[in-house]
Amino acid sequence: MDHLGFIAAVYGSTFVVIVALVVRTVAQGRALASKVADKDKPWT
Amino acid sequence: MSTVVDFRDAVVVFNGFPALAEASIEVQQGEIVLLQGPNGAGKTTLLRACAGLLPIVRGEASVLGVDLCVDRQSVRPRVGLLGHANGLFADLTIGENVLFWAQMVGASNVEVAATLQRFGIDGRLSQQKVMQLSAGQKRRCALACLVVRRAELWLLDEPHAGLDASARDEIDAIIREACAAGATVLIASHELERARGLATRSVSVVAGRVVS
Amino acid sequence: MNVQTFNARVATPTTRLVGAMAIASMAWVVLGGLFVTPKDVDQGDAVRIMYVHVPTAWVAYLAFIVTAVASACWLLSRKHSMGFDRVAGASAEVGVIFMAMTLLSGSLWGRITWGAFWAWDPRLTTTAFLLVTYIGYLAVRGLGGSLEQRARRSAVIALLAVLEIPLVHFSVLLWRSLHQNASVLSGDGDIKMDGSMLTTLLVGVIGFTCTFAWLVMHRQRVLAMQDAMEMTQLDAALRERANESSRLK
Amino acid sequence: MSTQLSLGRVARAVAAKDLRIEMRSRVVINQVFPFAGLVMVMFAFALDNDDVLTRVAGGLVWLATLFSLIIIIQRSFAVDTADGALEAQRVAGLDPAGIFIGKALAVMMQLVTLEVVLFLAAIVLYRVQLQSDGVVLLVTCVISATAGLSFVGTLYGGLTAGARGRETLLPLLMLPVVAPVLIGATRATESAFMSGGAAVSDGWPWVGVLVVFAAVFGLGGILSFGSLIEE
Repeated sequence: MDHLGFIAAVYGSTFVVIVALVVRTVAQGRALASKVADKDKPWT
Repeated sequence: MSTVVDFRDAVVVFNGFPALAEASIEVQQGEIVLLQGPNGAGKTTLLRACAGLLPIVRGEASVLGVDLCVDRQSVRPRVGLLGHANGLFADLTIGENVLFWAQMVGASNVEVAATLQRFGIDGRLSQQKVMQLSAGQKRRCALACLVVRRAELWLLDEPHAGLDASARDEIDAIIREACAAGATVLIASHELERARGLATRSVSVVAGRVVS
Repeated sequence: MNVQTFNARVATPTTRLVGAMAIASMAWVVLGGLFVTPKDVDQGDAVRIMYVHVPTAWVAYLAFIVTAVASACWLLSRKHSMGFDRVAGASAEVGVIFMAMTLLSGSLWGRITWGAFWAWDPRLTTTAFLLVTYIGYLAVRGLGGSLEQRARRSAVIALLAVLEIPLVHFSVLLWRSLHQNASVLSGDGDIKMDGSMLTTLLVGVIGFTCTFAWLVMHRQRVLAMQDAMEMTQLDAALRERANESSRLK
Repeated sequence: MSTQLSLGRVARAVAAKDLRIEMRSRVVINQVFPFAGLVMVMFAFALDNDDVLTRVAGGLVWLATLFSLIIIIQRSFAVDTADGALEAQRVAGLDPAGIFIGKALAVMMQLVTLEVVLFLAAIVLYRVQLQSDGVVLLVTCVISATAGLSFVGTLYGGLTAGARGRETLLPLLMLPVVAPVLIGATRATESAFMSGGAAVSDGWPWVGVLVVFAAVFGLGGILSFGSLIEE
């Protein structure tokens, strides 16, 4: 595969950023959800 | 006689802090009400809320018959607020400052001249830039701006601060005169002796609540 | 403070389904994009960048549209429901990150195909301006003040951005068309796609859109809980002030 | 009993007030004008080539104008927020659209004066030639571009007035928005100067862009200024 470095950089950076974003969102959600009353969570 | 200010359990939040915590107060037309209380009790917030500047988070509040929870705009031209800041343009002269507000309500030059004279800031003094004035002179100039606006409800935050005795007497006279003409006045002041003599009623503001 | 425990889950069946779809299609994109699909006749293996670059760009633009629509809904709805404001904010946050990724992957791709990281192409320039405008939008959201003030200000800024972006795009378009031959993008870079390439690209768009939807839903719930926390703290502060006033009286 | 004033009278009074403050304090004339002139000289140092300078003179003039716009807008709102006068105007119930138009008009007058000086500086320092048939284009371009810049500047100046970090936030918000003005005004000015072999007629489409821009943001400001300065 030519340009392997470029292709790896694109795939790597994109998916690392997405995974980091997902992990951060889940962590924030967990931390807050344990403190906020269920009545303030209309989706539950 | 109509109710001018009517707050029922009103909550006003300032920087995340409930500066007014379920405050209730009722003021009738023609009253001069003194708000007393320590710094940080919520006097300034109460005055600013009455002017429609701050949103009412909970409770009910109406001023001059306008529900502040629904409409904070239409009441504003009818109230005059003199806060900690004077609201003056430092680079303009006294005369020009007063004239700016006079233009906004369509007051005549004769009225402006009369007001300036009554406040003792006419003649040469009125040609001075505001930045060259003493604190007391600035305060008088700010009050003059309020007078030309012909407000129905006066909200005065420490109007006596930084003034000498004769200027304080003048301000008291002006407030009484405005009141006789039908205006309603709310004063926050630390000059308790003087303000009690002026006020028809006094209430305490304690920790964001109004206590009579 | 108290030992009361709450349901610590933010996910719901809907977000789980969306998340599962996102993971499945992402796996397809990686496998298909890197190994299954053939090389392009002109571009060779560089065409594989397309399978993530095009979907991220699509999501970035979608995020901008969602923010604008949610802001308009907030301004127009009689109740000024804060849900619209939170969706607008959540979408903008996700959009900024995807737009930055788009510019990064695009410039790497450009380095291979045009030999330059950057070209003054209207589409590129508009995307860069979108990124800066969005960063400004988020800065306005962080200015402080009441929830309503935040919602009103940021909704106005989002709608002003809708006025700004077409003007930027059009003026760059006019600028380039007057001074240069048509942009590098429409040059020899045309990609002839076969079935597997087209399918992989399509799956990529679906997968990234699911990821965007999942992120916005979760982020919006986090924002809702943050706002709820603020209200709880306000209640506590009110109780405290009530105690204070009865003590001082 | 106070009466609500018409938009036109509020705008006129606010513009007159802002211009009078500038005439008294001379902050823009004594500080912003020399600053803009200094920027023009610095460009010459940086580019260090007479032919290049003549070729890009239009862009340099508009860049210097943009930098000065940031300072002028900050000054324009500093006089209002220094002693709570902006809040006083809100309490007085002045029509926000009137305040917006008034302040934008005052900014426009200051900017046009600045641009005249900068164009004279470009003729002297950068040796650009202005033929008589370019004058009409240049004047139209200056007026429409300045209108757009003043509207955008006043809009975002009002939003950031009194906010924390306003010195840095204002350029971040404002500069991306005025990019079309920079592109359009520069191209039109280059046509007026006939730099790089451009024809005067090439500039007119750009004036169209500038006029549309000014109209869009003038209208946007009138509609939204109240929401932006409100607490």
